[in-house]
Amino acid sequence: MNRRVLVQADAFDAGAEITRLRESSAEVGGIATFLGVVRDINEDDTVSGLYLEHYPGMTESQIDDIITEAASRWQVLAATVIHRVGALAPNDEIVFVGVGSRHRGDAFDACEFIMDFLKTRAAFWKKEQTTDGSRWLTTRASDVDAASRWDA
Amino acid sequence: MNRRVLVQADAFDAGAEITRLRESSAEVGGIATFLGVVRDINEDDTVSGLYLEHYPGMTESQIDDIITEAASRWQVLAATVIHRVGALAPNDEIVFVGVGSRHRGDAFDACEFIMDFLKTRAAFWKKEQTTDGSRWLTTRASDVDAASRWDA
Amino acid sequence: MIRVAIFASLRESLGTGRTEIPAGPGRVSEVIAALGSQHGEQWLKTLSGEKVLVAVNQTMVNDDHAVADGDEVAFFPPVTGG
Amino acid sequence: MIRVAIFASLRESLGTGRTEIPAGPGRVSEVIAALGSQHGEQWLKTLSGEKVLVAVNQTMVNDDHAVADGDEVAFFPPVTGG
Repeated sequence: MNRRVLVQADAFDAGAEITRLRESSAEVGGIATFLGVVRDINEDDTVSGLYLEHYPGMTESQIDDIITEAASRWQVLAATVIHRVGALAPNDEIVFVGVGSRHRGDAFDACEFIMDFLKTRAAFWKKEQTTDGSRWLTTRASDVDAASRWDA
Repeated sequence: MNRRVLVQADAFDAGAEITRLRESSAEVGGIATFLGVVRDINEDDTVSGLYLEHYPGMTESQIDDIITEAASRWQVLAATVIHRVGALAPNDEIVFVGVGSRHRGDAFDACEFIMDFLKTRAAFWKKEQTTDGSRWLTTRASDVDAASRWDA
Repeated sequence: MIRVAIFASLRESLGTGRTEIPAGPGRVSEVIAALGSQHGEQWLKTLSGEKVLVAVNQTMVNDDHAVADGDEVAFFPPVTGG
Repeated sequence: MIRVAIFASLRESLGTGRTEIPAGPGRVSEVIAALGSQHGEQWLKTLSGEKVLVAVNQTMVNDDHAVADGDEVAFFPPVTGG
């Protein structure tokens, strides 16, 4: 399996990542991707910026483990996870997950699984700047629920 | 809702389509996409090419209906479907579906729903050229199953 | 005049994707019968096939659906897109 | 020497993201106690918080996990990535 895990401050190009997934193997029949974008509205406040912190080394190895778990559940030919850290502004891309597989069902499931686990199992912390000041975000119940539905 | 439906012979650029979905609304927090690629192997034969036929007018309006149905089930801010027709070679992209939504769960579900219904409810027909000659493909039971799970 | 469109494997079997018949048949089943009279037994057999799908004016219908002058009737096999 | 890393809201509360303590404490709970002695009551209270997560050498562990000379012990709040 081709895997690519990047935690970086720099912007990235989702289109180039899709091309890379396509070219990873002639067996790839489908690529499912998710791109997360910083929204300017969150829970009724106006978000002016986001700051993301991670645990260098641990975060990357947690993402590796999440990909390994996904590949044990579904047919995964290639998986890419890119997560930005540092200061981000509204409309910046924040996360990209892409999975190439022979079949679309595997690509979709593995991609969504990786996203759900990134939200709840990888060492990232978000601090939001709003018009009311800044605050560290807490884990969302809906994200915990999304991850736990894969437990079955 | 922004919708974009294209049935065309020309290649397309998945990255540019993601950018367009991102820019469709400041509310877009997540974009789920699927890119289908012509594989060179199908059911033990070696595929040398694919020919796709559609029913101009009807196919596009069926895709419109599928998007409308998806948007009635999930929060959809923007949806793009591009499907190629005519002669395609292995590794050519064949279909792109992208959905932008506030939340990732809606984006994933709507994207997968649209793909499943494209496979079973839109007027496209595939003819495969293999080393054994050419043949029109028949609907796959697995595709019918994938679409019917949304009936609940 | 009723316009007739035929797609994919059916088009290849019958050797044409477009034809027309004079107005008259009031239902899809009668359009098939008229095409059989006009083009021969193979058309009747092919278009009556169990898995053949029918659209009138680009909307999927059953064999007993009404057909009127100026309508477009299309015949095609199960779809295989995506 | 035991290296200590502190992240996010905990780092901001305590005013530092990195410190170290002499080898000696044999468990995470004893590392917390030693940090309390070294830096004061606020550290003890903050690092003993119910929702505080702990990793030893970048692997998530419980408070009774063993700690050895040269280990890296990290404290952080629940994660919010993606």
